[in-house]
Amino acid sequence: MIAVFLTVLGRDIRLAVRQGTDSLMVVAFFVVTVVLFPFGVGPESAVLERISAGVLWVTALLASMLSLDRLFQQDYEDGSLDHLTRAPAPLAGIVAAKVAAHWLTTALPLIAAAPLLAILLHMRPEGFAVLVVAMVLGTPTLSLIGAVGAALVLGARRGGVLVALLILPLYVPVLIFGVSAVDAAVMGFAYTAQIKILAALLMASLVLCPLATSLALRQALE
Amino acid sequence: MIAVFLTVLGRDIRLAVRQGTDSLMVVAFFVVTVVLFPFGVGPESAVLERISAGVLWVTALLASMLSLDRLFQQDYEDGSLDHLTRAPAPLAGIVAAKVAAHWLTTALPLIAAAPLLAILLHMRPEGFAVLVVAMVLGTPTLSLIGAVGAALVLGARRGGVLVALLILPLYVPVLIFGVSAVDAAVMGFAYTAQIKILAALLMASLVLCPLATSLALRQALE
Amino acid sequence: MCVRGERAVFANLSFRVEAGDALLLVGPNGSGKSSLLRLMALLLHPASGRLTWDDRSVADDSEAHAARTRYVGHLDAIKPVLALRENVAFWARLAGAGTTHVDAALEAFNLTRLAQVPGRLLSAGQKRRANLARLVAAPAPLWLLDEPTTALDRASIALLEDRLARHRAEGGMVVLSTHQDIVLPGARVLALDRFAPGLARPASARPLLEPAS
Amino acid sequence: MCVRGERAVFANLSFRVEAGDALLLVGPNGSGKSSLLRLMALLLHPASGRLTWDDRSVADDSEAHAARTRYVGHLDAIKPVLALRENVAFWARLAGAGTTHVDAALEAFNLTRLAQVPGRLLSAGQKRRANLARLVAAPAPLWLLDEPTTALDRASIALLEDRLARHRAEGGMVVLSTHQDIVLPGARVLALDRFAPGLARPASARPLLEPAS
Amino acid sequence: MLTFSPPARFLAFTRRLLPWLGALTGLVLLVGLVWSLAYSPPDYQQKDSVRIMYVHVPSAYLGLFAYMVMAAASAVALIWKKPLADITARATAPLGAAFTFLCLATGSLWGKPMWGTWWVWDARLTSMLVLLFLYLGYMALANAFDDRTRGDRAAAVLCLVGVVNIPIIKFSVDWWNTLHQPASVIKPGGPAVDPSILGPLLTMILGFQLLFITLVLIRMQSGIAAAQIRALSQRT
Ligand code: HEM
Ligand SMILES: Nc1ncnc2c1ncn2[C@@H]1O[C@H](COP(=O)(O)OP(=O)(O)OP(=O)(O)O)[C@@H](O)[C@H]1O
Ligand SMILES: Nc1ncnc2c1ncn2[C@@H]1O[C@H](COP(=O)(O)OP(=O)(O)OP(=O)(O)O)[C@@H](O)[C@H]1O
Ligand SMILES: [Mg+2]
Ligand SMILES: [Mg+2]
Repeated sequence: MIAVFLTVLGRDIRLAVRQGTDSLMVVAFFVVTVVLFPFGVGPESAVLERISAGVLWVTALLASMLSLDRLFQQDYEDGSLDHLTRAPAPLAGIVAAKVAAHWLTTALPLIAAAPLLAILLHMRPEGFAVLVVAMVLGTPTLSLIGAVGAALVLGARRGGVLVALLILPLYVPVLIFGVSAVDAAVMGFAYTAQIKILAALLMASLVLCPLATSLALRQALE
Repeated sequence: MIAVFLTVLGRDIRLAVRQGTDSLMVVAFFVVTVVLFPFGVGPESAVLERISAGVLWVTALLASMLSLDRLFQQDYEDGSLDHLTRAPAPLAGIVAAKVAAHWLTTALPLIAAAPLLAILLHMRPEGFAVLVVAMVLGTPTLSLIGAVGAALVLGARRGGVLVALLILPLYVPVLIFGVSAVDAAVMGFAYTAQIKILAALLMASLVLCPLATSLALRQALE
Repeated sequence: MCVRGERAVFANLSFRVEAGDALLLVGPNGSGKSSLLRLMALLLHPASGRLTWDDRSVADDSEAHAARTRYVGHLDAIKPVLALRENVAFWARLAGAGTTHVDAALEAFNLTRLAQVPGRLLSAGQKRRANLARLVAAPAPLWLLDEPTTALDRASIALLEDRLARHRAEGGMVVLSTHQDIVLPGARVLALDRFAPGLARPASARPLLEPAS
Repeated sequence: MCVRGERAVFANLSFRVEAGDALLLVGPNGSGKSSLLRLMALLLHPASGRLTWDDRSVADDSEAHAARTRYVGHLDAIKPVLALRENVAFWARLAGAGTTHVDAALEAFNLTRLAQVPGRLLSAGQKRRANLARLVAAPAPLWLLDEPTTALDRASIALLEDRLARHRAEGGMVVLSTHQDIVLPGARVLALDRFAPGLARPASARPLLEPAS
Repeated sequence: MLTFSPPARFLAFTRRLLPWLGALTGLVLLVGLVWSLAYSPPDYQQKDSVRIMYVHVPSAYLGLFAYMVMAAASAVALIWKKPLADITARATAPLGAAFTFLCLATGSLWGKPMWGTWWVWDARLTSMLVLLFLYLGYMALANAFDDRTRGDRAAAVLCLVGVVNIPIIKFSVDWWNTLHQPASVIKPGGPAVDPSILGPLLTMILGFQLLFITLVLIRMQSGIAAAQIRALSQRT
């Protein structure tokens, strides 16, 4: 079980690193989209500061969703998924390994880029640390929920947009508490409650999502 | 030439209608993403009003980009593109027909949904008409530019997110003038200059983009 | 009975495979060869009827069944950015067999020379051989092979036939579908088109398996 | 000379095809059969050398050349949501031939019964026949066929051979690549592996075309 | 056989030129640095932070210049299909991106003491940021294909599309910024150019220009070598 987990984790990280530009690209999407907002709402720093946490989180949501949309796609198309589901280990463990590899190679760089973008959006420096902590707790939840969606739409013709629909509403709790933690920190209020809720959401999805995902994957192969 | 244009246009519209959910999906992505913003920036109507035009345009940009990313993908994968490039008519015309079909089936519903979302974001009613006009002029430009990107990434390893990095920076002018037309209308200023510029951008891309796209498509088949 | 896309593909089918046996699935396109193999690999579930192994239903312990069968489908599951050996080694490790047999497996399908070549540079036949090498790299008693000779040239088909014979001599079982000719001494033939559910006479009234001609 | 992916595939190749001729391209995987056909269809551009038609370079008027050639590649270009007849009719209209020959084309490849079936329910062989039906639905003098017999059963191959003979009798030309056997009376054979650029002796010194054995 | 045979003369020429060019670059940069850091006067208002300008302005200029070189090379590559042009374009892109990034970074560092913030959405700054994205898009696309020539050509088309768009983006960003004139932002009014500043500045620009040429030539040499290795390794 552990061995299978590590085997799949290692292989997926290796694939991501060899394919090279993938994780960079997700960061690039994140950065470019965030930068679009000043063009949209104008350059006034007061407005930008007010919406900075919201824009960062919404964009992180979109970036996570877009990069997840192909989490199982390649394995499905090249037949690897047939064999992954037939490994002598629970499929949920294999799913967890794939999600972990994906998070390490895409969400982690994204979190590293977040403070820089926060500067561009004139967020007050008090928010930076909490932003990073909230993202470290929130993005794995996004990845886990996204994996369910990615598995559900396997084989669907218009994968990308469909996934968006299925999973964006599920992202809302993460969004709300992620933003409110940062806002509280910026305004000097307590933010531990929000952080705890983010941690609880993570725990819950860690238990439920891999199971739901493995169910969806088996259906996709029928 | 006209006959070929109409043949391709008819076929692509028929494909979109038969595949059914596609255009609904783009609208749904648009709606869901816009609705995320009140969760992200908080429910205060003053803030939402201030950023409404920007959010609507940025989201329209993303929706356009996401749905375009597969404009040529299916035809490329199933071999149709080989035959489309060999039709006895300029490839640029065929590209124009495909873009037109895509715009009719995705951007048009999106424009119809925009005023509704503007209400959700507390935009002042003075902006609605200009928003629709600006979108009618701006979204075809987005589709045309996006088609170039979609053609460029054919066969690339990470289509989805890559196309974003390529074309989002090129979308900036449409975004700026689209937003500023709406803002001007809301504030009671003249907005004809912006509308004229949007029209000029559309003309320019109508001439250049199909050519660039057909160049990129021929390269993709080599 | 097997239902795909709301349409019954075959029904009233019943057979058993003993140690050392080979079963050849034939029939025109769409008769359900691939479906039957995926059923046996537990990638599909029968609409009715059941699969047993040593008289116990395999659905009860699907992990154990997965461990004792190897499935080779139409798709080769070769990652373009991994070297050929890395590809085979990953599948061997995942099947719990470790990497001890990997080099022997590459040797068996004449792939040693290509071990370090990344998957994307392999031709269709080379990929197929890498897929088949998994059979040797992670041994299992029952092989389920769906048109394994696709894209293989004559020499490679001979290597495969050789492996099949050796596997059966060691008590292994093979179920194999094909449109092409393949040498499988003593294999029984199952013509799936006889079990299409639209047929007037119940298909089970006919002889089920016949010796290969 | 033809260069693919920074690598020369064949060079020093020269041949001509007359009305009524058939040219059979053979050679192992990767020898450049598909590349040559795509070159002739103007989907690829030669790194050096040129293609002529009636002594005029085809690159000068690529639209006219596209109109007088039909290309059948590995991919069938069948849309899953369109009925088989809609698929064929679209390609016929696009080629400028209208839809007058469509029904005859379906008949020719025994597809009339499937005319209203959507593409996604077709088997591989049926899709391939629909792809071939374009040849009849939109007539053109030169047919470029890349392994047209893939996925076809014997009866369908016979239908294709029949069509090929009729096309040549009417003065049409055929260039065809294959790994399988196909009956093409009087066809000349071009073995592409002889023109791989690595060869020591200049390939053009050898006999270029030889009658089919 | 080699499908890529670079003009032998080009290789021989650069091989002879490079040591001299490298030495000259080092010399000019050294003079420029010493002059600008030690001998040019500090600004009466900005103190020593004005010295950032001697890196900031040359890198801004080269960030723009490199895109023009890349675009010219892309046009040549598309029209005349010269492999050397593809190699030039690929060699230029990371350098242009690096100079653009350097301009942004130094400007940002300068902005903190001058404007009290790392970043403002000023028109010139913003269009420089978009230029950086265009570079990144170019590089991502060029490397997104298994087949290298395919990446070359797709990137060349993108680069030319970008050339058409850069003036439009620049113009629209100017418009955007003047429309929403922000109150809090101090415009980067250029200090009156005094000869004591102009001298070291021009020297540094020349030094950066030479550095750019040297680096492009080095990168082209290694690009040619890589193409030859690929051609050899695929012969088997
Ligand atoms: C991230 C921030 C900044 C960026 C992206 C930036 C960008 C640029 C660019 C692109 C140029 C070149 C213009 C040309 O060659 O046509 C330039 C020149 C210049 N910048 Fe900046 N800049 C930034 C911050 C600053 C700051 C903080 C100052 C100082 C107050 C400054 C002062 C100058 C001066 C004096 C010049 C040269 C004179 C001129 O052309 O006006 N810049 N900058
Ligand atoms: N994923 C699927 N969904 C719905 N129907 C399917 C699916 N896959 C196959 N079918 C249908 O099931 C039937 C049996 O298909 P199967 O692939 O098992 O046939 P086969 O004997 O393997 O044919 P071939 O010789 O082409 O490999 C066919 O009619 C096919 O159209
Ligand atoms: N798109 C491509 N990019 C780069 N190289 C390619 C591409 N397509 C084919 N090649 C290479 O060109 C060579 C010739 O390929 P081609 O497909 O023409 O061979 P073929 O004779 O048709 O082989 P097969 O019998 O497998 O169909 C092969 O070495 C192949 O690897
Ligand atoms: Mg099958
Ligand atoms: Mg071929």
